[in-house]
Amino acid sequence: MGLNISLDRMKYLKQYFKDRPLTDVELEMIAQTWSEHCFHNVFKGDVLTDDGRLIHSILKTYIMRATRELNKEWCISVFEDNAGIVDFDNGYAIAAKVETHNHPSAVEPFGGAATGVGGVIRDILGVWGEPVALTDVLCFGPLDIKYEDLPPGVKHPRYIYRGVVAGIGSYGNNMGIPTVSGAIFFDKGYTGNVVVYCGCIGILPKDSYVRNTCEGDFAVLAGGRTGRDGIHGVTFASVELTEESEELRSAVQIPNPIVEERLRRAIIQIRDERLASGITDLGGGGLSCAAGEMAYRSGLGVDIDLDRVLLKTPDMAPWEIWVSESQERMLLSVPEKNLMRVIEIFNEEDVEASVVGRFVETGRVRVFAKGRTVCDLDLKFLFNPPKVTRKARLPKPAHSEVNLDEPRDLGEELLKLLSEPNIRSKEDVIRTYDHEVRGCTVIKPVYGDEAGPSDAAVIKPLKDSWKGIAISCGINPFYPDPYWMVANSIEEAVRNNVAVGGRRIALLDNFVWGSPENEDNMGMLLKAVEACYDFSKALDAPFISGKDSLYNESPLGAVRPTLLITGIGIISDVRKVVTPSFKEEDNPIYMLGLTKEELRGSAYLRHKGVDGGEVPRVDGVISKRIIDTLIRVIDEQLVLSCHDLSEGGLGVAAAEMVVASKNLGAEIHLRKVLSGTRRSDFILFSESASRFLVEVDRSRYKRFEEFFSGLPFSKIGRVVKGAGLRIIDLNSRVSELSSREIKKAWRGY
Amino acid sequence: MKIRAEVRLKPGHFDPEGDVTAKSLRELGFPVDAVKVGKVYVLDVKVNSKEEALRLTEEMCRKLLANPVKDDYTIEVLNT
Amino acid sequence: MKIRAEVRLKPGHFDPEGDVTAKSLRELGFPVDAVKVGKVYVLDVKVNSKEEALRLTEEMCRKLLANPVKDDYTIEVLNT
Amino acid sequence: MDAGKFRAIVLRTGGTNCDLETKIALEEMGVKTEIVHMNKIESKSLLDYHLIVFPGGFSYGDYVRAGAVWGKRVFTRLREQLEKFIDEGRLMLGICNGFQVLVEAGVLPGDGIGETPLVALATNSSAKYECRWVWLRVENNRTPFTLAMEKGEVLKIPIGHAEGRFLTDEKTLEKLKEGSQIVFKYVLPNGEDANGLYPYNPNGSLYDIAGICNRNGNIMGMMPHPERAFFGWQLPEWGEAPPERGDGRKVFESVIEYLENNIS
Ligand SMILES: Nc1ncnc2c1ncn2[C@@H]1O[C@H](COP(=O)(O)OP(=O)(O)O)[C@@H](O)[C@H]1O
Ligand SMILES: [Mg+2]
Repeated sequence: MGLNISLDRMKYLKQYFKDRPLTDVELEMIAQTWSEHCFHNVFKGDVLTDDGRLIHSILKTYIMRATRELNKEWCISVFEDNAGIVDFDNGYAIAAKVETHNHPSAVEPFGGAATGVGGVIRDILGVWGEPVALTDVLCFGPLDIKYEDLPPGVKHPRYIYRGVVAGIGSYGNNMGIPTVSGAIFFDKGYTGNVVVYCGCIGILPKDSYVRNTCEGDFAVLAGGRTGRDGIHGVTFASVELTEESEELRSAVQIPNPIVEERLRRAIIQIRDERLASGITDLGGGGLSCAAGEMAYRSGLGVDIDLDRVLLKTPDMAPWEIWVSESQERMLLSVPEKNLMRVIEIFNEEDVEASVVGRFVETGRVRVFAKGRTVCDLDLKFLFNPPKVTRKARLPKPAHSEVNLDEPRDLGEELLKLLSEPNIRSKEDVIRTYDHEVRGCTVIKPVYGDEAGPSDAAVIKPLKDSWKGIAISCGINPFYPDPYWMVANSIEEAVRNNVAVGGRRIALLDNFVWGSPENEDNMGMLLKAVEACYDFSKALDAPFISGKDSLYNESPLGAVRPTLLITGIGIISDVRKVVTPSFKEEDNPIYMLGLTKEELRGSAYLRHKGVDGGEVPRVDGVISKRIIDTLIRVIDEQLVLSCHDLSEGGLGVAAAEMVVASKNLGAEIHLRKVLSGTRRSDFILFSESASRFLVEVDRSRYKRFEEFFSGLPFSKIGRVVKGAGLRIIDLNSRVSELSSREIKKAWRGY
Repeated sequence: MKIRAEVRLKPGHFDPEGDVTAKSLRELGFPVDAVKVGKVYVLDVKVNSKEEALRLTEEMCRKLLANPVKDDYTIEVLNT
Repeated sequence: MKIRAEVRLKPGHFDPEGDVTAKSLRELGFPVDAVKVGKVYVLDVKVNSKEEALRLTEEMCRKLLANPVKDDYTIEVLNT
Repeated sequence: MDAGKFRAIVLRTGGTNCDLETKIALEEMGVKTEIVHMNKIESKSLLDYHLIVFPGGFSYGDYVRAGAVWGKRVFTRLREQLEKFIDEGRLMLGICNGFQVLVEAGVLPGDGIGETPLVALATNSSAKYECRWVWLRVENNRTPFTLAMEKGEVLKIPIGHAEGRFLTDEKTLEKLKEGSQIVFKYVLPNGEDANGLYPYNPNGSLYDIAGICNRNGNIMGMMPHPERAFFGWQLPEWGEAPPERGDGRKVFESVIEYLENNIS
């Protein structure tokens, strides 16, 4: 197993250490710290484009710049710590983080996914947050792929799917943190590279966010013991998965959620008693990264004695202890006067903890084992590796016509789409996750008795406040244009959030990409981050945290480039949330936004096996105005139900609202839809952005229309008695679908 | 044909379930040092030859019942 | 002393996990009729006599490892 | 009406995770409530409390069998106090994992602390964790936990468990019926028997049993989570505004009513 340090950097190391040899511990530490996973070389390095531009750090130039320019006073900590932190209410703040755990899940689906959840929970604990909700977004290969079509070393998607879903559920359920939001996709582009996103949202009193490690503070390592499991996880994260990956046994991490459950209790207690001066999780790179980072960001140095680390197996080499990625561990810095009480709290919760070192003024990281110094490195040197320059070839937009006959029966087409794996209800998975534990879930991931779709989950995290947190996501991996794919994903995350009444939305970006050594991948990545900047600005929604996972390659090639946008919004009063079920007969149904002939990559064309046309584009100005106005009419309580339009367009959105409703349905006139296309099927299935379906109180529709004057909107139908969906197409042909049929297609029962 | 497949964590992997079980047994007063927990599957395989049954079960273990990265498995025929 | 205790559902009891496993195996094309799932505990019991070890393990099964409403168990000594 | 004189203890151990919302429900009713870890139990006298709650969660990771480890440990360690507590007719409530604990400890449905369990809460017939709202019919409204309900009333309360399939032998089932020990049954939304129909009977429980009590009625265990259906806004859907309260609240209201009538 290699260290995965590039040749250039090896040369640099040789030069730097020409006077003495590097120890194995030092070399390992350098490899960990400089790994893509820990250091984000690509996002922090230089990019040279084929049109001659040199960009210093795409992270700073695009993602962080948007946040800086938006300059929101409610952003408390962004891009710095383990999680992003924004203001909430009553002196409390929200912490949010999303991670990927793709490689481990490909090798050991259950353990990989479970430890993904465990890891992101520790990121929240690592900013003193009490975890209150989890999210998961998963992308698999098609479940019906043939065994014979899989190259050696690639596990069947069905096996991965079963394991990943069970792993996610197991960890969250065991920890008693509700899993409230997520998505599942199936596509050939994920057969060799499963994608597992795990997110966690936490709550903390603002004044308990302490990051003040001082000279003389003790380094306390707590939680699970350190073992051989998970050695080289981070360097492993940036190698291509091949048949040999099976041999990378030591990278397998075994989840132990009850240890983390106890750890959480202890840490929240230590937080509430204000006993520690700093905290961080042990994730990639294990103790080496955690201790180094903590010292470096405090402007200090650290001395660590490996003999004091509690081990699972006694015969570990110093370098193994130093970089082990055993799960369920946290590192705290504790002032001497509080040490006894901290240890006592750990004891009370049955958590093992030991003092492994001390923070010192040296600016160096020194590691001792069996009385010998095994590592002595300058932290400035360690955290400033030579920059990496990547080349990017920008994608050329391809144009082609859509070649597809208009179908005879729109209703039949809609039913087919509703039962498509990417669109149909994920209820069978969602219900294996406890989404009610903690008793604070207001909008659940399945809505109401009919298990309809929810646009976003809403939780009420504080006992004494009616304020809620709306958690949404946006992800459109199927639009074959990285810029517009990202634009749509950002807008979708915002749309979903606003649809339930969310506002003041903060975003998290999580990239899953193929190798950055491939210039086309880099070109696509560049377009993607450009869109991040443009639409974060346009929609007034800053990024607060994120992560990139590059090098997702397998014998089947690169992963489908995928960006997950998570939206964290605020609900002013959870009793006023908006839901997707129709409320009363004869209320008008409005569509907000314009419907264009934008079907490239749409669920409809993919289902038909057709590629062509235009991908949906987002007009940031119109989008922002529609969204702002929608929030105002929600606050005026003019909106009785609302659903955002995304995959499958108007047809699927309307059908989903019918699913959510009990004895009500809808009548929709395609003629009344504001659109630039003359085909009924295109109107019904276009995936143009910035659109919502809204049911409005019929006695107050005039007021609603006043709000939207000057913006694209139209009354396209009404709520009807009796469950079902009636679509009247451009030629006045009527398609009638009963609610039974729709539910059967979408839910499967 | 009844086949018995037993799947257990490979040596060297830490077994949280075994750990909890051992601790509980000790607390109940039993002199137990360590416990490893595994799963047994008794499979009714519809083939006629023992060899074929073993071969198939081996494949089932590799593909579904065990993860070769972390699990060992043993297979035996129970009767004919 | 290493003892192996196997805990399995009593005959005639519905085994949801076994059913799901059987179904998955059939989906993968294996000719499997029925599957029963159980747990194995490999216990390191700190006593010197085989008889004592068996007696204690029996008691562990009765007190913790099995629920007599639904579980049967078998015990064997693995080595000395 | 001063519930403040009543005291409840919510026990927890590693892996317990519904203690806080249970405490919030009890405190909302005015009961003085403490959450106490097993590691600190020795500093408390259980006889200082009117109600012990074993809350939901995954005690000890649900390893071996859900509730088995904690059940054995707690009733071995605190046997004397707990026996006294039960004999005095004080109240003990097990919710979800807490129900599993009481069953595995042999406390339910027996008359004391049994050697071996008489019932089991086995793996759900779907073989999966199930998180969903179910409808319960009140079969016995004379227990301290159901006083404030009507017999035959239907409550809507969520479940969240992987091991909740109630199992027992014929004889024990007959005894449970005779002794009116079946407190809640899973039913259809209209209150008719579920007869095992999924998902109304979400786990395949024998005789649709969702909750039982001991002969004396002072100990009850139930798989559904009343504390998650306590406030109206916790319900899965509502019209324009959430109702004041959820059906789960009635369990806690009953406890208060009982204590008020029986404790001076
Ligand atoms: N691609 C990215 N986009 C936005 N923020 C990022 C990205 N990569 C890293 N960050 C920010 O940098 C911070 C530190 O990242 P990282 O070192 O990966 O944290 P950790 O190791 O705790 O997961 C994170 O909180 C995150 O906000
Ligand atoms: Mg971290």
